[in-house]
Amino acid sequence: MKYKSQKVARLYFIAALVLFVAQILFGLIMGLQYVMGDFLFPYMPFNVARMVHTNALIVWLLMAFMGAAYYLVPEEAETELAMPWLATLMFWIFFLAAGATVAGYLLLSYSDLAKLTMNDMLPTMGREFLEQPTITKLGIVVVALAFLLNIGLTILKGRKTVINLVLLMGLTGLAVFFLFSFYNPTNVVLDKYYWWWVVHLWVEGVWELILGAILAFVLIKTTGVDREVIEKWLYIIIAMTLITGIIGTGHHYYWIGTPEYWQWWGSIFSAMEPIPFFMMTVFAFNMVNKRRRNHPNKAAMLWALGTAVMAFLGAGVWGFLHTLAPVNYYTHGSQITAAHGHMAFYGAYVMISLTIISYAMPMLMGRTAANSNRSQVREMWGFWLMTISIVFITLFLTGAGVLQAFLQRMGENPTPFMVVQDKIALFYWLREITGVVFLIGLIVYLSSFFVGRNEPEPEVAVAE
Amino acid sequence: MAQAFTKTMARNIFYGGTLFFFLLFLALTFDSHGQFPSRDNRAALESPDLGPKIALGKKLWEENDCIGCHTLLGEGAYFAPELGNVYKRFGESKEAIMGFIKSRPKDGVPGRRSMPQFNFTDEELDALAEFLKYVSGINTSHWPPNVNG
Amino acid sequence: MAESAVVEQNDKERRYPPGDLAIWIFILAELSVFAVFFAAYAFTRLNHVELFNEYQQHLDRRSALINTLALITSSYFVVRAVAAIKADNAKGCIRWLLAAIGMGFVFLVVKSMEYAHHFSLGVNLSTNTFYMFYLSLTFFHFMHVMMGMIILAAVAFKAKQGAYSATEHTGVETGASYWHMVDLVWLILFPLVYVMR
Amino acid sequence: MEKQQKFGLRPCTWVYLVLVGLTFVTFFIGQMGLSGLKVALAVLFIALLKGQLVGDFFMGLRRVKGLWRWPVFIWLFIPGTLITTAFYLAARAST
Repeated sequence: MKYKSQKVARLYFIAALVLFVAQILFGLIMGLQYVMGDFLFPYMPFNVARMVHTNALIVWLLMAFMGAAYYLVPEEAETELAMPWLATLMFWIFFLAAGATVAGYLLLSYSDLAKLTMNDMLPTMGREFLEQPTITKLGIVVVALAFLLNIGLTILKGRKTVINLVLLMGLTGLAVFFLFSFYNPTNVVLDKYYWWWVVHLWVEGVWELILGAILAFVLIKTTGVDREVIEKWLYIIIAMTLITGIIGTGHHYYWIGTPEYWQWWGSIFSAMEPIPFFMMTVFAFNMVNKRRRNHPNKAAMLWALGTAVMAFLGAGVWGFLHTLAPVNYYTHGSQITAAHGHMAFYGAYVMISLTIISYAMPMLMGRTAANSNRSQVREMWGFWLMTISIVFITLFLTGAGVLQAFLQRMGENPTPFMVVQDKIALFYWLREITGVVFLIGLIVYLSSFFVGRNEPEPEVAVAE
Repeated sequence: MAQAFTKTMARNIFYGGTLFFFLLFLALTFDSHGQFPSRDNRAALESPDLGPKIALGKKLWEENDCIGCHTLLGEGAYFAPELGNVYKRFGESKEAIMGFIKSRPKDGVPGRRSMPQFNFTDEELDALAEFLKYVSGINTSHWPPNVNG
Repeated sequence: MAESAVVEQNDKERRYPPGDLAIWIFILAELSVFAVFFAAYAFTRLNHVELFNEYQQHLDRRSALINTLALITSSYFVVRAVAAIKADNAKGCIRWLLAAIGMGFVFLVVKSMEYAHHFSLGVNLSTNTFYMFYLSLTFFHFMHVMMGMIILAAVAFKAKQGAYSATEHTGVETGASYWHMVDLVWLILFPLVYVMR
Repeated sequence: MEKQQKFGLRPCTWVYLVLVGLTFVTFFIGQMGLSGLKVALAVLFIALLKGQLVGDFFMGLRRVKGLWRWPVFIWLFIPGTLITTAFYLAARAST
């Protein structure tokens, strides 16, 4: 860590991990409700658990992105953060607002929360992933603006690197497209059309710029490969991402009242969406093979490579599985979607967050470059437990989804939804058990922060 | 491939390509807006009689987070049945929908998934059913494949 | 000429195609999209042969001919522009590039007239499957023509500033490669959509 | 520069003239209202040939050695095969 103000990232990372735990706990509750329908009913209906599960994920990823930005922007720009105090202030505002929102979800009925927060004045609640009260959404906008101002000024006064520019573009895009969450017409088709401008253009658009920038930063630091090489790869990868991903939005416009040509446009372009992910995998392994030094933080390297592989599997392969319109006709809104969602979010965004946390945390905790060997080994156990769990969760949900599509949507005598759910309960049980293993992995991962704190950093042979 | 490709060119392709495809996306969006009136069941929305009811129905739909369990046109949670076509599944009967929502037991069904009791007034029930009826009138290119959603 | 000797040596044994390799990655991506679109056209036609054959007759083949000639000619001009800069003739290079852009304008004007005709009849993407493909393919290509013209204009502008010479002309080749790709796509698109039945 | 000029014309000029000629052939086939599988495939073949000429002479791929010699050929070959298949199936279905 070269600049004092980078330290503010630590707050963001810790909060992110706290929310990560919350996300997983509520995920387990939901998983249990899938097989024991009355679990916690009526105190915590499924939709409440789901809101906490998904919103905690979104907020903790945003926290991690912000933390990543606060960490890497000063280092890249070679200057202190413009306004460290603003970063701290915004953290507390964001964290308390997120906490208050979750408390609102848990303590009040959703309709009472809507009344309390005066949803009538500007109704934006009750849409998937955008369940936050309008006032929370406004808060997110304020936090995002203050954050962009802070980061933007830092970049302006310092060295302008490609990584910083791409990161800034990604974060700006994130803020801009979030504004579509305030557009909520009664017309369901229009509502859904622009809802995707938030959701798709986030996760298959601007977030990938953030992902690319963070990955490039960690690879430069850990492999010592020439910045010039990494930066041009970064450009070409994000170029392919947006070239395929923007029109790729069309794969959400098959069955929601939008014109039918989207079936063609969406299928063709989203079929290309795995390409940038594949390039990212090739890129990451290439850079690691060409490394000019052996960084002592092996765990961070593992996370970085893991991101490249799992993002390709989750977003690329599992996305492609059901992206073509004729396939999607049978899989749309089934457990296949859930399978893809889980592996894509974990593989791309959770893992990149954990990559930067793994890379930066040792320095933020006052070490030179890496945690002790013991801590790193523990962390890698966490990596494997969580990653293998998510692979199996995905496989079980895919199994459930294939059966669901087959029983409920194909054949001569299609079966009603709830009957099908009973028939595929076995897969849900397996998923829930794997979810417990994931939680164990998470605990192991978190415990790595507390072991071997006083032990020395591993020594590395210097590569030529 | 050391100097086979340059950073400047990669950058130009990023900016140019992004702009190009975003403009194309806007063009297709513009065309979609031209097509929406013939597909999005606008007649119901614009009817002075039904329009306000549907608006109220959508508000209730949102303020009770129905999307947190159900899908609507395939989007939402996968815990409970698709509702975009529930009007058709329930025999094109608003009364059946209203009756179902109204009759949910307060404490759920032991061991099974169940929908909460929301204590809607008759007016609200009617609005919700009208909203679901409106959604079933959207042209979704024959999705879902059958009435089971 | 000493320079031409260098050029020839470069030309004989190349591992990479002319221009910056990044543009070739882009070209490959674009070509894949068009390839899938073409195949989709052909296989969709399989189920609607009569519809496709009928509406194909509503297209203006004469305009398409003019446009094909315009693009081929334009592509040829670009080849000459590259040859000119390799001979260190920047002025000639600029003239050929401007001529190529001019042919691009011809394409845009003729194609716009075709579109105006279709739109005046109320044809749009949702009219039927044939028009969906016709408009999607040609409009997507149309945008590529515009993009290519912007690239060529940028190259001409840089050439005017004296950025290119017999030894350093990757930029010209890069723009040229992109423009040939636009031509190449049209060469398949024209017979497929306008003629084959 | 271009050494092997024939009749005072550069190779690229010859290619250009051939392309123009083939374009007119395609156009007249269309004007004559010819249809059927054989005609369609002939038209397609002409188009693929033109594409290969553009790739080789205009894009300059004929001078490239190795992997990058082939992208345009492959690009023409795969959709060409698919289009042929689709038109063949369409023709067979209609008889």
